Amino acid sequence: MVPRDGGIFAFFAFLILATVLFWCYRKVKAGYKPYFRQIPALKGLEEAIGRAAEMGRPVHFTPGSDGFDTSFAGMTLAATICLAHIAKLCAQYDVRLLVSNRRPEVQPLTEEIVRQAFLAEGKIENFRPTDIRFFSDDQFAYASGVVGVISGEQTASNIMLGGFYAESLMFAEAGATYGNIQIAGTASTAQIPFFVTTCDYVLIGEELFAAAAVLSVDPAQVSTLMMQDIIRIALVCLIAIGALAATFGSDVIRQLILK
Amino acid sequence: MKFGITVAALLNLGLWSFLIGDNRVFRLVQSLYVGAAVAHTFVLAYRNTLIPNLWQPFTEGKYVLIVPMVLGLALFTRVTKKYSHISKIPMTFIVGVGAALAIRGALLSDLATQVASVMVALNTVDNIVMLIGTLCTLVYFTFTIKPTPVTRTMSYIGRYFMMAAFGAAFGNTVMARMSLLIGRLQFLWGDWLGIIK
Amino acid sequence: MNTLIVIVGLVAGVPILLSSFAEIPVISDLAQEFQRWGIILAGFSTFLGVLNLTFVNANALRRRKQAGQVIEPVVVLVMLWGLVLIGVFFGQTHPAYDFVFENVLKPLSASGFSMLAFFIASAAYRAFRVRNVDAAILLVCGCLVMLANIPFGELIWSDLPVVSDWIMRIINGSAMKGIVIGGAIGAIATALKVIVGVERSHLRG
Amino acid sequence: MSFFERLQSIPRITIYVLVIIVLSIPLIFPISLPLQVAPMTQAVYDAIEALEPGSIFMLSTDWEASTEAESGPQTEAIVRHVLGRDLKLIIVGLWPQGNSATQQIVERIASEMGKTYGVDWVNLGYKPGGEVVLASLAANLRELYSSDVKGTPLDQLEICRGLTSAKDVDLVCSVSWGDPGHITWVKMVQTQVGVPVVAAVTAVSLPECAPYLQSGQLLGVVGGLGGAAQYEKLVGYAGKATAGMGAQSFGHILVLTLVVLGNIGYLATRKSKEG
Repeated sequence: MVPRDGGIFAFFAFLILATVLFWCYRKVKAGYKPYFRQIPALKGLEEAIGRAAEMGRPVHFTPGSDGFDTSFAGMTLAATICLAHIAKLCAQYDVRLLVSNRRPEVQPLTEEIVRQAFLAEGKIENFRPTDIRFFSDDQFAYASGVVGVISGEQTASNIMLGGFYAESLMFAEAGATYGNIQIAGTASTAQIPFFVTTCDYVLIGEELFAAAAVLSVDPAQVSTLMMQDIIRIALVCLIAIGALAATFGSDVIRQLILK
Repeated sequence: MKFGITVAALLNLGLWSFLIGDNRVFRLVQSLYVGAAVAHTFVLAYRNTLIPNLWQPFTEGKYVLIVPMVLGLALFTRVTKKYSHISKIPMTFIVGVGAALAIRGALLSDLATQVASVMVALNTVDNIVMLIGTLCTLVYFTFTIKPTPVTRTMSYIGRYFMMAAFGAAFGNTVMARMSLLIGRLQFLWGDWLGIIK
Repeated sequence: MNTLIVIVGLVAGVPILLSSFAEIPVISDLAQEFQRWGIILAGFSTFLGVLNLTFVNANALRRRKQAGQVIEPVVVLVMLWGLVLIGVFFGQTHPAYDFVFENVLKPLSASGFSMLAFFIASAAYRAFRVRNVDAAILLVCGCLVMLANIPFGELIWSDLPVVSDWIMRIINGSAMKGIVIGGAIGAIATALKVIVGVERSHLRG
Repeated sequence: MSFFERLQSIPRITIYVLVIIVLSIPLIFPISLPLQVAPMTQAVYDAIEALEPGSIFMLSTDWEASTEAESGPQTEAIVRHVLGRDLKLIIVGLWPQGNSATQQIVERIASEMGKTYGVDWVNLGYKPGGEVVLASLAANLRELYSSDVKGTPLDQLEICRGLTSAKDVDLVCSVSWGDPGHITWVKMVQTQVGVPVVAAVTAVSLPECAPYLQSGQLLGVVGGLGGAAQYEKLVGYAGKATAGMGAQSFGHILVLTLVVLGNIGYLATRKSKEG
């Protein structure tokens, strides 16, 4: 058994992360309710769907370009969790919810989530499977499909959560043109600028995951958030100490991390 | 003027007709594209992966490959209503492999190397700003820890660093998109019409 | 079924995870084999794309209300299966395949994306406003970078490339570092939950 | 409608037409502009220059034809440099269309430069799976790639004789438009087996490269069409990228003008509303 380069640090870092995660999970399972920072975009969801109800127009939602097989799977997951909440609100307000998918494997999942939400609210008769659409695996065909929905169905609100690529600009522009309230959330750093400049509310990067955790009230999600915060603050301290040590000529901490 | 180039140019213009509004020509051209793109991805995967990495070694006696073959075929149950639950097994396999690799990449590259690379001697303005920016951005993304005056200030600074970064990203994206259109105009004016040499 | 799924997830993930830390005789070989299976399954899933597109368009044909709605699904299906069959039996070098790749797929792919130049120009005009401090910082940095990347920028202010380079390297670099490091923690947590089977919403539906 | 309100309501189509006109003028009537080579572009050139003739250079085609305008000229400039230096060019790919397009580009350059397929360059083809492909490549390259894109077994190709594992690769260049792409190479190959990686990315992906450039995980980056033009200058020819630089400048000025116009209108109407 030969450790790889960097394998020793990786192993201990992994152990620490896993232990903290397990500890947080146990704590949340036992009923611990952590403090949650306010996320304005979540309030925005209610506003967006409420306005659609007033106007009697549909809400559009898309879980982005990613599926569950890429490194961005987490975004899709968060998007589907938020979708459950959005679908619930839509069912309550009697708003038609249009969902556009790019990934064939996400399509049945979104359909099931919306169906469950409408069922739980006793509004299953308002659920139309044809409103949950799959356009194409192809980026541009998907993009123009979404633009078509926003323009053709005269949506009142446009909600875009998940992993996005170049198509983000087209969606946001279409939504803006037709006067939609727009809410977006993604950790695709290249696309955040467009959302910041065109949307009413934006979940920047990990705010998307945080929103999902808040909405799901699922111990697995909440404990992940707690664990991340603990590790993050620990890293901030570690980096600060490491940098101070480097300033005074000691490279020990750096070397340890690269072991 | 080659026939193929004219076809390509006309299809290009057909797609751009979307700029005026969604229309029949656009949808037709787009249908061509969608069919071709999905087919091309599969053909390459078939010729470069399924044949050399699955079929050839299998026929040469590596019978353990029957497992991914069955898993792969099970993936197709997804398009049926009745048996789609079977596809959960290969899906779990794909996601499991991907998750393990994600941990590997995150630990060694993004955690170890990136963290170590910020631990620089604070003897230049660049290094100090770099450290402040990284730490404040990290603090911005804490959600379950009650803010203190220090973390609140850091969080604000972090947000401004990010907005500057997003500004840079916007500028770069404008550049990139202009380049893509320049490429098409070079094709239309040059390769097709011969106006530019 | 549920137990089976947990087992499959563990079996797929754990060897690869362990072999990330060290070369362990049997486990590392197993990890390599599983990675190759992963690629094979990715290959199969490209055919899932073909199947999905086929079903979607076949359904569109079945549900059509007017005769005019026939054309697009038929075009998709003919293109899709024509290219698949030629590609599978004759390969990419077949003249028909080559023609489609060179004169249909490649130019359309490029043309589609090039439309973003139009959209970005119009979005820059319509949406890029100094609404608040965030947007102001975004605007100033964006414009500086754009200006610095053309020779005219230097004529306006000779230090512009230096400033832009500093924004890209230091300001953007440090914010990106924070995002990358934070993202790594999240990615590990999520992936870990996937492997042990706590996180399974992706298997719904 | 006041002047400022009108300033805020230029129709969409007018902007589109403006874009075409403004970009076309410098293409049809070329202007020559001074070009400065950025340090990160120079770093890619230097990394290739530092390789001994006969070294193995792996080019990964991690783009789709969508970004051909950027990735194509980048590929061409780098391939000209690599083949000119008598390096062994091995092509792999994480995206399908980029791989087929690269095949055509290299075929053209190779026949111009008198280079032979199978001796001077080879295409091992696209494989689906992104990071799984690269993890597998890092672990056991020969098991992953048993034949080239034409189906010829690697053992029969002269160029592949010195290539037994990922460690034999002297430099990787990922011509990338996103993910999976250059960052995947860093995470799955550079960090794992220590093969140096450079990248040629679309301008969109450039900001994400900064942390990896700072940490040395990416040795250098050719960014966008501008980077391609700089690389053309380094290699010593003026190709499509150089020809596009005038239009690029005009395009930026147009967008900047639009931003300024829109904002003047916005600020003026906001002030009058507040007043």
